Amino acid sequence: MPADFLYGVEVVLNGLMAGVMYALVALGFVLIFKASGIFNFAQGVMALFAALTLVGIMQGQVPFAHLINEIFGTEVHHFGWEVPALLAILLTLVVMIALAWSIQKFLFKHLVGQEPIILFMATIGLAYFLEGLGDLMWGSNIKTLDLGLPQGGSRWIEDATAGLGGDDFYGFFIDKLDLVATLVAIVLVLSLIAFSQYTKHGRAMRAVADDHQAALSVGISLNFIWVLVWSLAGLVALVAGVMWGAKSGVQFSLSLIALKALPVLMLGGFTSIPGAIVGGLIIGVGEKLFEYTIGAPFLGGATENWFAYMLALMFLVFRPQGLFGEKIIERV
Amino acid sequence: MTQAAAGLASLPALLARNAKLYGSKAAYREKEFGIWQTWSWAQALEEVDAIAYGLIDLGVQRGDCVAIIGRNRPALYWSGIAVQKAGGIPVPLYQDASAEEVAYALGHCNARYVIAGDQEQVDKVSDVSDQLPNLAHVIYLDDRGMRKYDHSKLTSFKEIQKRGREHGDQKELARREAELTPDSTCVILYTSGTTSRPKGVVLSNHNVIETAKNSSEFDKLSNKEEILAYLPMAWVGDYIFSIGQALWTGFCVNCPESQDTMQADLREIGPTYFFAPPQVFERQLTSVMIRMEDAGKFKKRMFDHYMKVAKRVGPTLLDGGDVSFKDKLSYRLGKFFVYEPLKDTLGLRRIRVGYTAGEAIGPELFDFFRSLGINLKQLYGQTEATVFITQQPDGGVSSDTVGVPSPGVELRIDDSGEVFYRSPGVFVEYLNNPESTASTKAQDGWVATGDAGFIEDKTGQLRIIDRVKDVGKMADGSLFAPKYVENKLKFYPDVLEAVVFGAGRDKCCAFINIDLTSVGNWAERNNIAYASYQELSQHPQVLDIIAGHVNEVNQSIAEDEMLAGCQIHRFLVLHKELDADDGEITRTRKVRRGVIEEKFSDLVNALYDGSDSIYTETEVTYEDGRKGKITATLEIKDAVVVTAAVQAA
Amino acid sequence: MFYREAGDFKTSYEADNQTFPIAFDRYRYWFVLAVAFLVIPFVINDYWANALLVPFLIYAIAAIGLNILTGYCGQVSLGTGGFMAVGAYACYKLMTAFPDINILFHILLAGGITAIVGAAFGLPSLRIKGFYLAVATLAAQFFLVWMFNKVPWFYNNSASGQISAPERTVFNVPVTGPNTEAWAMYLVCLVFVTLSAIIARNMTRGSMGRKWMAIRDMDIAAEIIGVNPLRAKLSAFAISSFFVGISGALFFAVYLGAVEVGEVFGITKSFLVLFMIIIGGLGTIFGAFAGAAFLVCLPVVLKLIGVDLFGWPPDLVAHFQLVIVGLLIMFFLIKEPHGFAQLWRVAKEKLRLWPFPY
Amino acid sequence: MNTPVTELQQDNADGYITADGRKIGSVMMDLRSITLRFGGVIAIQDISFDIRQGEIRAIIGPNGAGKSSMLNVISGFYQPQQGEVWFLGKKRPPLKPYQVARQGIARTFQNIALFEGMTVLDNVMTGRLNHMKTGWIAQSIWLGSANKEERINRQKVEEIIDFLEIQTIRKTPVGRLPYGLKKRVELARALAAEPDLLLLDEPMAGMNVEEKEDMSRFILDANDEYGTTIALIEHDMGVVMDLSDRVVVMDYGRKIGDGTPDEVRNNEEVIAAYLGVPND
Repeated sequence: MPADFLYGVEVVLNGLMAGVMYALVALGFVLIFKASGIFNFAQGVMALFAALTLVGIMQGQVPFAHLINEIFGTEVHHFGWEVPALLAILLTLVVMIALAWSIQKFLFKHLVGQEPIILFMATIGLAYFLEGLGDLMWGSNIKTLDLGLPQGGSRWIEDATAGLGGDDFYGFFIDKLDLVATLVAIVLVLSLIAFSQYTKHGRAMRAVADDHQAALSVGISLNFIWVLVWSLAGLVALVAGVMWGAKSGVQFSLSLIALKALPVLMLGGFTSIPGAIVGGLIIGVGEKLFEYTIGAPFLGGATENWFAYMLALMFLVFRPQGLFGEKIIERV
Repeated sequence: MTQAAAGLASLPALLARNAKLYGSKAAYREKEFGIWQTWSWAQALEEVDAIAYGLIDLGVQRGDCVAIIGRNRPALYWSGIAVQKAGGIPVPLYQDASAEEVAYALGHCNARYVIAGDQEQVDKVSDVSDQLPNLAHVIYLDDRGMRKYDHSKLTSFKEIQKRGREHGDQKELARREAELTPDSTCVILYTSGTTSRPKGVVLSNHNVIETAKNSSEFDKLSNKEEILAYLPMAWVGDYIFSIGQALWTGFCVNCPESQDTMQADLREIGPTYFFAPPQVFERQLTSVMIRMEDAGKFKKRMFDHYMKVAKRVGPTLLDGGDVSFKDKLSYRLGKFFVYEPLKDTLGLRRIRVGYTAGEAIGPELFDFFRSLGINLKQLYGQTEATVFITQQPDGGVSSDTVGVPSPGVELRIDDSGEVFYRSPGVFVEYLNNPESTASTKAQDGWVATGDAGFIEDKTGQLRIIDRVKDVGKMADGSLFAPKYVENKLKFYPDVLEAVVFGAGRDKCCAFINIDLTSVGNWAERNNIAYASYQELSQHPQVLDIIAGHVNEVNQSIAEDEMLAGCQIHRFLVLHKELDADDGEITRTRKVRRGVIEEKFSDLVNALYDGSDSIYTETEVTYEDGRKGKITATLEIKDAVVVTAAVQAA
Repeated sequence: MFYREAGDFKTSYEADNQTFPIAFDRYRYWFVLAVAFLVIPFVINDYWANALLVPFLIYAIAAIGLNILTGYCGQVSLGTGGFMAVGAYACYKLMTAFPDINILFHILLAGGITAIVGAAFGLPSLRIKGFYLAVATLAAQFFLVWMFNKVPWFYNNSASGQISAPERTVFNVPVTGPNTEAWAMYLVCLVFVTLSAIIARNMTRGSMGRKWMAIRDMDIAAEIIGVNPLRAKLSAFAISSFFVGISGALFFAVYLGAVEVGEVFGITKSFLVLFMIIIGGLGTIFGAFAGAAFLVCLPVVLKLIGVDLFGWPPDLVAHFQLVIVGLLIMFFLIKEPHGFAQLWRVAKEKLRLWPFPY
Repeated sequence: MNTPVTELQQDNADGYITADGRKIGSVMMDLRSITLRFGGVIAIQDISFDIRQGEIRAIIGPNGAGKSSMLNVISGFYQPQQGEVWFLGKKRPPLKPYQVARQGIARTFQNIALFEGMTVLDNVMTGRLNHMKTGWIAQSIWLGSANKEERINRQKVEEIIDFLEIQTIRKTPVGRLPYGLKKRVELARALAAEPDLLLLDEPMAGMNVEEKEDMSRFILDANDEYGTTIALIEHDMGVVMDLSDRVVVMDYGRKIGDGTPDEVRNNEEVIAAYLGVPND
């Protein structure tokens, strides 16, 4: 097989793995949007916040150290202990759930019945708040997140596939971390679907998504469901944060993965879980391929920044209802 | 004739003068299509001419009476002038008059033409047209809904003006205008007779122009004034203000969009010269109080505080009196925080001169508006005098007198206490009614007002007690002045009307009408439920409140030796509002004592035979003219009467 | 303080639908203008100009622009930053290409070019609605920024990849370039703001504005009474972008002087301007100003308190700023979703009826 | 029944005089065997009828009879799969709703479709949009032309405001108005367009007797004063019979009756369709 084709395949594989990550983040959006009609722009920052918190806990940082030191002139930084990864993750999860609860209690409870645009703006405000809060608590310096996940290219795959091409093909280079991430993501996606399909709360969630009034009338507590979805979104954010954090360090840019998820949503629709997944994969593959075939050679690279959007845009212009939406019939 | 010399013999002459002097200045405005449509004096002249030509073209002859009926609109004011210009005689009628009343007036002056405001008025006229053989043609102003009517004796105002503009006969019009003299009839106004059928008061150009001139000078009115013309056009007051004085001084007459937008339009225009009968101020005060009820704590406290201040020092300051610096200061603050904004929202902020007349005004009411810094004054007048008999000069104002004789007016009080006057405004005659003309107007020009009163020594101002014929004697021969007592009662917002009986009897008793707005509001705030006016009127708590008022009135009457006998011993609250449609009061809301006394004779007897409640049936007329019966059992209450002994003690 | 409206009546439709029908408001408006033009230029100094006034004025223009699109026509856009960049780069190219044409024309032209670009990116709005459109406009944001980064022609191949404004003068007074004086900067922006506000107001009170609002309130009904949706939306995009472009040009040429597109016109700009119109009040010109003023002053005030008062390190204050901005936005959305404009409207109603409650 | 144009011209000649002496003119809108489907559902099945100049034409029928769909076809909101729409003697090509509006067809909606964010005045002014032509430059600097145009159209609008007696709410945001008034404002907006043909979709739905009387009066006056041709859907039989000159009766997407109120009243099929549902 010709080498460039195989490299192309490699690109596709990488694209798929990236796509899974996108899908994961997109899922965070979809969960909340379905259940509460809120377009949660803060999803990305939540991921950042989660990662920051995780690192902080693991390294036993003192929250708000800067602030405290500034105000009381102290010099506290660390408690001087280290927390094992798993426990830290659990603690972080608790934090995220607490966060979800307070978001519902202090913000959206007061915004019930507002127009979507207002809710959207509120989440942008929330994004600002969380970003600032994260920095205040843990400092804004770049942190490395080491959960002892395997790093670096996978020799095994490389050797295994080297034979496929000619001499100038050294086999697929695939980062172990990506593999792990992909696996985790897949697991999480599947379990989320399973949750919403087969558990009581999951069904309640879908009921709310379909019709608030009806859900209320059968005695489902909207408030609880909303806290639930925000918590799930927190979980998704945590996982996404961990994976990206582990890959490229925990820093502000991490929050930008949210922007990655938006075109996915346009493609797959704000309310469709399968849409989010398929959309994610399409975007992932699409942008990697485009960059590989056109972007890097002819356009000076870095086309990932916008290609996904253009793709989604083009797509929507010809199919406004998105991938899985059914045709909209306008009535007077 | 002074104006004859000045070439101002008639209203058309005045109009011509204004068109020359003030040409482009605003003369008339009307709120229509969302903005104040405006006509300059020059335009007004053009419009009037168009109408006059049109009328002549239509066949109006010298001396023809042309009735004008509708709400206040520039076109109708112009018509008034145009008719005279065309040699006819304008006869404005009350727009809320019933068909019969209209029929009577039209028949009495045997009008040949009618200029009607809208479909409603046209219908009214056509309903009775069969009783009016001489009625030649009807002109309507608002052509909404008129399309389907038979137009053989019906023409639209626009059409008339169009014809006038197209083929108006210049010479003829010029000739007719030239014939107008100060003595030619200017207008015929029908007085709403309290007792008898309405009389047609004939006023000459001389009457109108002279009084307009004198009164304008009395208050230094300039052509900068803005007035809101909202009172019935058939009422002499409106005629003098919106036509007489407007033409004389050349100020601007503004007509509201409709009855129910009057308040809003009042605010927009913000008149500088304002006239209103007490009821209008009454209504405004009530609405102020009601609206403030719902205001926030802070606002309410501030309002109450500064209203106290105003009550204390306001009137004094208005009369140029002097008060302590502290008071002056807090009045200033009050002015900034309350009075000015309040006046502004009511539309009274720009008032330079304001008058109230038609009836006595309550001291609280009167002082409330004066304390805000509104130069509100009283005047005393009647149709026969072209309004002005006495009026209060700036600085010489009080609520219980009606002022000094207007310029050019002589006053005389005969020993029976009746007030007589002689003035340039004295009317020519009652139309086709020589005997009542003779009975009211003596050869030497002195006219009997039919009111009893006296000149207050300290102020030199006239003070009216009551109608002479109503000032009767009680059984024990003491003086009986019901109106005087009734007014005192009516000064309470809760009391809409009161009728006191006692002529030739041993004691006074009264009917009382509660004011639904005020009492109803009170009920609401004390969440007292009521299904009907009747139920509310008989509610025990309401009766107690009224009783309280009656007692207070008795107190104040008792202070006056002459009238102490008029204290109310027993009273009842009527189960229905006295209504012009039932002929119980006149269109200008004057009580028809006689009618009431015999209509409710059973109640009157009950008052005197000591029974403490009475069942009664009453016939009422609904707005749509249908008649019906209402029944009720009325409770009769005893009032506390202050005896002379107590007084002495 | 309290309104005086008695005697303030209208005798013509012109008078009735003028921008400030109430005389009292009119006086206030003239007063503000007078102060802005006749007083401030003489007292202004660099700090006030750079920290507050100039950014305020420029953001006000951008906010007016976005408000036309989002507030009046109901099309949410997150591409403001990108369009500002278009304005900036267009202005840069024009300045450098035609040095001897007056800068003011360049700025206007830059607006025009942005209008075209904006209209182009507005095309999808016919098929795409609501959030989908909002996200779609992000495409503009990212694509444009990327393009200005990657295509050397736009920054005349300068090594740094930045663009920096050469000196240009108006009446021989430098208004761009390093030795521009504060008052000159201020006046240029002020003129543009005033014109923008007046033009925007005129457009929104006429038939155009009604078309936009009709589309915003109920697009189907609008179409059935004869509004061509495509033209209405595109015109909104174009005109909105025109103002945004002008603000971008001013931001680059007059205010900053040198620009690195990624950090100056990044997505945060888009959000900032969006916040301005939301907090200020959608669908009002006043809102654009109020919002701009608020969000320009806020960080300055915070910095004053944090750095100069408490003596904290700037980065800490910066973090705080994020937190507080976030909180304020959320607080506002909860307390008054219709922004300052609504607060003002309510207050005004109260003052007009004073002392009555209704 | 595809009548050739020639036959239509003959039509133009006649017309009729109503009981109250109004002259009804030639055919203005001619709908020829219209069929409309949504996917499998047939909303309208081969329906033909005409609307004459100056007449008040009612379309009645039980719920789901396809009345509103019919109105939507006329106003160009739906494109029928089969059939022709002839307007003012010409065959109408498939048009967008706004193009139909510009041909002089205005309408109101069953569930009010006002612009909640604007005042009554602005809402009615939107009705004039098709009469306002000044370009954006003129508007942006409020040149004489824009100003003049605004004034002229405002005058027109004010006449209609006066005609429908909504002066007092002129500057009120429609959001605050009660239902009955909203309906009236919507009518005002439609009338402001000075349409040749006015479509009213249940103008009296959900009104009390008084409001219905007012509305009927306005409809008659509009037809009378402005000579507007009116096609209306209404449930209230009494109202329809009083108002309309001719009535089309639909049931399950088919036409089951067409003629004067009396004719329709005595039509068995109609009676059948309405048995059990006298007033709805």
